[in-house]
Amino acid sequence: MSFAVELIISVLLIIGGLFVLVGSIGLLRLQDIYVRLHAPTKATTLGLGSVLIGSMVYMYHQQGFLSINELLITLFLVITAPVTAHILAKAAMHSKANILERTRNQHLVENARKQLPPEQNDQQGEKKD
Amino acid sequence: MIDHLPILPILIPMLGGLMMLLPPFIGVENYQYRRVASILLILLQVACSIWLILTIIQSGALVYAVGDWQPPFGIILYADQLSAMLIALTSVLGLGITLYSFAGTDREGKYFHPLVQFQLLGIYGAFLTNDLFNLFVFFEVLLIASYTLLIHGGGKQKTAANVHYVILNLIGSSLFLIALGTLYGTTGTLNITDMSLRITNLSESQAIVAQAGGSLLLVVFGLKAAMLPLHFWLPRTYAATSAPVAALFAIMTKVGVYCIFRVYTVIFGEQAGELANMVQPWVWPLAIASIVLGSIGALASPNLRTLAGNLVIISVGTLLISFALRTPEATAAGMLYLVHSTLITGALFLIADMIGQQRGKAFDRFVVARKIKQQSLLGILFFVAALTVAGLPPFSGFLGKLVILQAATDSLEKIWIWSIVLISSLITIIALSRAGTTLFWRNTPNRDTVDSLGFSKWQLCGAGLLLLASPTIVIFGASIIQYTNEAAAQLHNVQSVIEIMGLQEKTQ
Amino acid sequence: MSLFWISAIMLVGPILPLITERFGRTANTIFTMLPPAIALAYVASLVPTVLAGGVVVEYLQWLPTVGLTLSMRLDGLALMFALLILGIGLLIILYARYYLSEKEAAGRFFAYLLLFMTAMLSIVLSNNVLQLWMAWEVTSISSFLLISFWSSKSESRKGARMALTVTGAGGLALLAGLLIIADIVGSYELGVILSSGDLIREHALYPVALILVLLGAFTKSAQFPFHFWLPHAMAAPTPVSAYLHSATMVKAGIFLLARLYPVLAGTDMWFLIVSMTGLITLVLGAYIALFKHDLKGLLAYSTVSHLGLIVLLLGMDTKLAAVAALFHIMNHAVFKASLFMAAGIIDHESGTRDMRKLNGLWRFMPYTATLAMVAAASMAGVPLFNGFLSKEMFFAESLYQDTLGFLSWMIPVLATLAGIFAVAYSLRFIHDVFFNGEPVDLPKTPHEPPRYMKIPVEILVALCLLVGMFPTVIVGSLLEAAASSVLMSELPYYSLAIWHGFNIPLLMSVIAIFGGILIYIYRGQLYRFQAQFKETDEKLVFEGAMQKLVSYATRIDEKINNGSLQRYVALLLLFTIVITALPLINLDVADSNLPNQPVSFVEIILGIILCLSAIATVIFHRKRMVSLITISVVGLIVSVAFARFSAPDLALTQLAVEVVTVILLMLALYFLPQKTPAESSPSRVVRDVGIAAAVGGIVATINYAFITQPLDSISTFFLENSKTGGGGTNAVNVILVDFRGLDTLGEILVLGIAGFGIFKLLADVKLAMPSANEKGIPWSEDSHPPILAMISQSLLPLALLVSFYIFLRGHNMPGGGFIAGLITSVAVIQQYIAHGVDWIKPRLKLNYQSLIAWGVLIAAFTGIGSWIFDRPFMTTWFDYFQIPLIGEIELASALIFDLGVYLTVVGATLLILANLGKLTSVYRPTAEE
Amino acid sequence: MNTLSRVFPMPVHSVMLLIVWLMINSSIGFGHILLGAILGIAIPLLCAPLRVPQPAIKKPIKALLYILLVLKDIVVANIQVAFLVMGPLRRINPGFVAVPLDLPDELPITVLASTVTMTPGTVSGEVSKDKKWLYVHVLDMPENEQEVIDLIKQRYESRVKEIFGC
Amino acid sequence: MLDISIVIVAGMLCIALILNFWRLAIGPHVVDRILALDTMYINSIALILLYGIYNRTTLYFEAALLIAMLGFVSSVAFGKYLLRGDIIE
Amino acid sequence: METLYVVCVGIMTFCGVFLCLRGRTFSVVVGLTMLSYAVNLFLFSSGRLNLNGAAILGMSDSYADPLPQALVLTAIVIGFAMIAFVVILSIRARADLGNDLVDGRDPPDTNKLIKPNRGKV
Ligand code: NA
Ligand code: NA
Repeated sequence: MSFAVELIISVLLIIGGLFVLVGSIGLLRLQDIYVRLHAPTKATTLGLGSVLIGSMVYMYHQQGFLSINELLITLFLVITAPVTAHILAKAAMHSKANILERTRNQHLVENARKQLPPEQNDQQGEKKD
Repeated sequence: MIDHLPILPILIPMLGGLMMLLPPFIGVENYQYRRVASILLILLQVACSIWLILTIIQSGALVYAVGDWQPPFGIILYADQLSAMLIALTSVLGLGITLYSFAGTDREGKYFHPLVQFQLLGIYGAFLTNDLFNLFVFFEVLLIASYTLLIHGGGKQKTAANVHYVILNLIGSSLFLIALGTLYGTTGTLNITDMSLRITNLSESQAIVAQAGGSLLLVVFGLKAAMLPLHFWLPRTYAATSAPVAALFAIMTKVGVYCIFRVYTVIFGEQAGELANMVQPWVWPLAIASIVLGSIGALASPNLRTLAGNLVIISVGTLLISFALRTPEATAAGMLYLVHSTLITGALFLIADMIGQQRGKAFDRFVVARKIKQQSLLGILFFVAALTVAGLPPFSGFLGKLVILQAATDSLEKIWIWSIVLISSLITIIALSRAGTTLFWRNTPNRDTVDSLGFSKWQLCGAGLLLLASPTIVIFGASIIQYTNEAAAQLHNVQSVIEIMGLQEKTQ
Repeated sequence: MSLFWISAIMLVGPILPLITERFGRTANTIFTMLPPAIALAYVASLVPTVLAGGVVVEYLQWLPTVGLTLSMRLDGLALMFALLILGIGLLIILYARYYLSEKEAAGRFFAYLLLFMTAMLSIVLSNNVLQLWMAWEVTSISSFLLISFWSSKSESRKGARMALTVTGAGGLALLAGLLIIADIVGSYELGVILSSGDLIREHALYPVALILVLLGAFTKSAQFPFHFWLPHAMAAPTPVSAYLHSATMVKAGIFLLARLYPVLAGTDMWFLIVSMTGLITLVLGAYIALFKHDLKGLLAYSTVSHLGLIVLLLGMDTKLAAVAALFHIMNHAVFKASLFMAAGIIDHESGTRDMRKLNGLWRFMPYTATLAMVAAASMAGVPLFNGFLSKEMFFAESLYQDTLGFLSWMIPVLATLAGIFAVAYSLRFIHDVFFNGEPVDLPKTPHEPPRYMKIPVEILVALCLLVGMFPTVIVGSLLEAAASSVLMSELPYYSLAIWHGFNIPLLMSVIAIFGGILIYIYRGQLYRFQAQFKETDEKLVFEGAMQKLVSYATRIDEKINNGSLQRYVALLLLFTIVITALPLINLDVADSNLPNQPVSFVEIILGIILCLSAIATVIFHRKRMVSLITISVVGLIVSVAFARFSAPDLALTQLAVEVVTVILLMLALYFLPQKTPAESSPSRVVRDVGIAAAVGGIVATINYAFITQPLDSISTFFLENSKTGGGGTNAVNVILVDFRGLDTLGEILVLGIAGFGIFKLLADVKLAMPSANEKGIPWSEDSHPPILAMISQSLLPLALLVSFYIFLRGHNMPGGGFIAGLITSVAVIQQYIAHGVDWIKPRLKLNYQSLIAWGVLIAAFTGIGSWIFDRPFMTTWFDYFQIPLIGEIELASALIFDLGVYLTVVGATLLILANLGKLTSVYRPTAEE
Repeated sequence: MNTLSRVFPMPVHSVMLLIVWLMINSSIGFGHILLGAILGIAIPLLCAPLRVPQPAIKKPIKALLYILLVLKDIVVANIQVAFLVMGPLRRINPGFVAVPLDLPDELPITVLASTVTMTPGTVSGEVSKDKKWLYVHVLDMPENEQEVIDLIKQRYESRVKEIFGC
Repeated sequence: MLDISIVIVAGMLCIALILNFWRLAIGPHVVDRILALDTMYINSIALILLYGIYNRTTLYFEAALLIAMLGFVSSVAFGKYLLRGDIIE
Repeated sequence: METLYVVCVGIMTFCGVFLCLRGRTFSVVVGLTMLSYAVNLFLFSSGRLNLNGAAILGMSDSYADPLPQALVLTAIVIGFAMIAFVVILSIRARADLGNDLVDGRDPPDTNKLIKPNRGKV
């Protein structure tokens, strides 16, 4: 295996590892559930993506053909990750999870919970247009 | 042409049970089809088991290598006289309860007949297999079927009892797997016969580990057998479930007892070196304790079904005594007793149901209640069953108890066994006479028996069939005793099994 | 004809009255009498043989291996008893025909009576002790039926139960005793046993055997302290009492003593126990009889007393005493039967048995009174009646006793005392009933009974007189034959003459008669004296004892069987700990030869997380949702571990199963409380931690003990034959579908049955559905978020494709039918989650039940297919084919088997999950069959 | 046409499945193409009853470009988020916004919501019942929240609209 | 070099897993825990892939694929439970 | 490695057993699940631990023992069936008996100070 290939793979893997780690750090550090939702769903997709590409490159080099199984995993993740986040955000809003105090437009949560448009039940809310 | 006889007891109920889940057998309206099918199936099983017995008597124990993989590698079915006898016993019991269920039990919920078939399958499999893990699988088959049958008909008592039964047995299954892992991890085989060879070659420390594994198996089998202190599930379970199911369960404890006999005779038997007869010191006191506690439970029973359940515990204790003696003679005695006690306790559960359904709300509880409608016929049935269970002549119970008493050889054994067996007999007599006089003779003054239904002819058929076993055993006692003697000798002759399976040279 | 015919005829006997009941009472009676009559005739035909000293012995093979060779023996003793049983039995039947009212079920009564008679006859004719014991127990059982004949009466039931319990207990002791004797001798045959007297008496177990046998005999014969059951057996119809307490039931014990006399008697122990028991019973019974106001009560205690007399005689150390005993057996049977019948007539005709009411009946029934007087005189031992003869012999023998050493004088004194009482109560029986003023409040106006009812009494009374006057002529030879079979040696000289001159026995008789008259005259004082003692009702005492026994049992049972699963589980585990820890104590864990494999930080960290999440599951177990999340972590890491340890198939399976399980648990959580209240006491927690730690420790120890040792296992065979024999490179899969296919077949069957079982469980379940979560927030109204529905829908084809892929490669690479099935199921479940049952149900027309059935059937039929090729069940087939354009492909029967697995898994998983989901929908399962 | 749509209820899916089949088998042998084709036909047929009809992709090229755009945004924004997460937390100013939607069907809305979630810094939390509003949580909200709304509407929603031709 | 970087990345992943577990343990909200679990699924996929590279085998791809698929289903089920209580209705 | 493995098995067994001893059906079910995980690991290890030796012929030099793997697979499936049954049974018990106590009634050691919440949620 040439140094270059090894380097590419190593860099990809380390980038992936870093993003995964950052996502997890975020998960632990960030202060409320909504904010925390951002960390893993984003950082992990890129992190895992890098690892997957690294793996693909490696397997290509090993076996001589492009093993695209990794793409399938990516496909799954890309399709599913947003839904997971969406459902979890819904769940957090539904169960009235604590919101960081300085979060703006907190009143929207109540409307969102009830799946109502923002203007209903909401006189003092800012206009969006 | 290969003789596929040994696998038939497994395949017939399996295929039959499955087919009953498909058209044209499914659907509320097609219950008659299911009944015809199940009666044919069960008769086929009875015929098959008799054929099996005859074949084995003629040409010795049968070995069937499933998948054509020879021992010790593949799963081996091993049908000797003991297995064949137990299969025949189970199928006769199955016939009795199937007939009985036609009175209406089979229509109280879904899947009754298929589940009975699966239950029978699991039991047959446990009797046939010579592979420890396969035994686990068949245990699970019979367990899941029993869990399901237990709740047949629904009701609070059944649910409550089932919770206990299922959870205890799930823990038991976990222990079974731990035991299997331990035994495979030390001996490197699963075939029971092969294991008996390998267990002698273990290093000292591995032998200790294998002993721990073997001890765990005793917990597992003891739980199935309702050996003290693992018997708690039994009285409540048997009392709660519908009569044919309880009657069918009469064989379930015997599966545990059978496994104790098989495993601790073949794997940890005489020839096992340091591990020879390792559980015997445990079984002795536990067997006696089972009888004592069963007797106390029998006296304390508030209803006939609980009483019958406690009688099952006594019978298990008695069987374990026959195991603890560790002689072929004692094993033979145990086998005879096993056949008798299974059929009769089964019959007793059915009779309890028949009595109960004519006593209104009191059912089979020992309280003053309205007069039983068909007093004389039920009275005769109960009377015969009670005499048999109590071990009084001229019925089979007497014979069963007698052979156990005779199996004790040294005087210490005699003192223990005789006193414990005879005192438990006395307590059984006391409990059953109290039960009988209350159930049949203590009636409320008003004699309205209008709304209580008479039993159906199916019920009479089922209970009668099982009860008939008692005089049959007495009349054909000589040949049955000869058979059990041969079966016991065959069980204890581990060397011959090793030869039949051709295992000796492979390991040496 | 053979003796077995007697048994055969008598065994058929009980059926006859049941059949002939409909033909009227008389026909019924005649048919009932038929079997005993035939038997009697046959026995009578053998009388000459036996009297000539012959012993008729016959054999029939039955269960030789357990010592049950059926064997009959007719010797003098047996003959005497057989004649009594059959003769008196016939009279009783005739008597009962008139005694029973028209309403009563005479057929049943006669059936019981014949059953009893058969059993009794079998006892005396047995030549095998086991056979004897069987018959012995049948007498207990049939007497239970007879005593409880009037079952609606509480005293009948209690009396019957008491008799059964006492005699049943004795019977069991007897069995043990007989087994010991048979063990000593090495045979169950009476002939052998009777000739081994010395062997038995010298054996170390002789005392045990003796005591056990005596327990049997004494309980049956109502000897002190077991005498209490007999008076309460009087609740039976009088014919029963007349039969059971004169000639049969109670005499069975006596018969046994006589039968085993040659082998058991002759030791000090025998004489001491038997004679003392007899003496006490004799005096006590006679004394109590004095105070009974009930006619049958008086007779009952008199019976107890006379039985004591016979036992005492058998316990005396002289041969003459034994002869006297046999003679008294006959005499007592005759006069007591007639007295009971007379009492029955009185009861029948006047409606009461209370002697305080019965007075002056002479006026109403002089004939019956005459008969009764004769019998009573016999009972009192008045000369010229048969009772006198044997009592005289008894008095004579009592003088020659030295068993009690310097206290031996007590025996004749007490014997005379008992004789005094006997005269007194006999006198009372006559005077208080037939004279003594006018009757008081009788329910009926008494009159003479029907003609034929008196015949049996007449016959017996005539016998009393005849034997009393011409003893030698009537019974001489019979007694001689009986005595010689009991003594089994030269008979002593004795004379059955009425007059032996003036001697001490005669003096004792005279004292007895006059003393008795005096006591009867001054009975008032005696009653007053006795009245200071509280009379105890043995029935109440016995029932009380039984109640106490039951309540003790109930208390113990409730304490042990307290219905707490927690306790049962704890006991199960404690037992496990004890039984496995003990062998492990000897284990030297340090003794391991496999080097530890290197461990990297990844594994350590995963291990820590695994353990922490397991512990977290415990800590959070009361927050159920959280514990589900933590156990998911456990499942995840376990599957990663499987991957790490070279088990990709397991990793896949574990993952899929874990997710399905968690979904299932979540479904369940909806219907269960979402939190567990804290309710375990600290001590309970400590206990449970202890148990759990012990189990965990043992499991870990065992695991370590073998995991560090080399293993020589059978699995090299699987690796070697996986490709060549099973046609697949994935050895695990080949084991599943080929080497151990039967396991897999069983496994999918379990899964299928579980599906059906769950379907049953869910039928008609009635559950409260929470409308809000545990914090009280109502559920979201968005039941099916559209975004989720969209994504799930697009995932389904992909998931199916993956599952097909996994299925197909299973034989050679990780995968297989099971995992594929789970993936398919999960994908379908995802659709259920996203769209709901109401939406899916009309669209997805899969019958999960059939799917399971077909799945297992396919797997099973794949196995059966090998029969065509004459191979055992489940022998697999595979081959490689070159197909143009495609190349080499492999076809294997295992793939069809795996298809069965796949279908079953899909069917079962969906049956379970979808039906659980359906609970809240209109498609909820119903209980209909 | 009718027959064709009955055999190929989801032609795009069919092709996709074939490709994926070849991908996971890492082979383009004839056998696999044949099998893949069969699966490509069979699986959509099996799934057809469980499908909610949705507007088809009208402009596949635009869709491809859209994917690339989103991928680029993911990479860029991921780095931004990473810095935000690792830096002092005081700098994060979260907030909610309600984005008005002009998309009629569920599939486009799903695509948009997913894009919003995939691109770092925003998570779509809820869609109002009338499908007119998308509630979004923003990790670091600019002073003027309209910027976020505009970004979502112009950068993504308009493109999604185009792709689905609505 | 590759082996070293694999070790480094494995270390990162392990730290990430510990952090996830920490969040899972402290909560405070159930959604936090679900999110942590979901992240652990993703991290495990990375770990398994890394293991595959390390051992030069493709045997574990399916495991990774399955985690991706099943992790999604279980997270969604958890979320649905919080929303509706009844996950299949 | 072996020590670590064994410790994990032991701790999981401990946790599973402890939960099985609780008084509520749900805890018991979770305990049984945990116990079955532990047992599966235990049974698996009876073929010893083997790194990088998946029993796929031609993929490695030394193969892990495939037999315990097959056994564990069977055990997992059976365990799943059983757990599923007991889960549904606990639902049935709640419906029939009105509570989720394994004993069907209050355990004797119930701390009465803390009122069990047994109303409909
Ligand atoms: Na009077
Ligand atoms: Na639902």
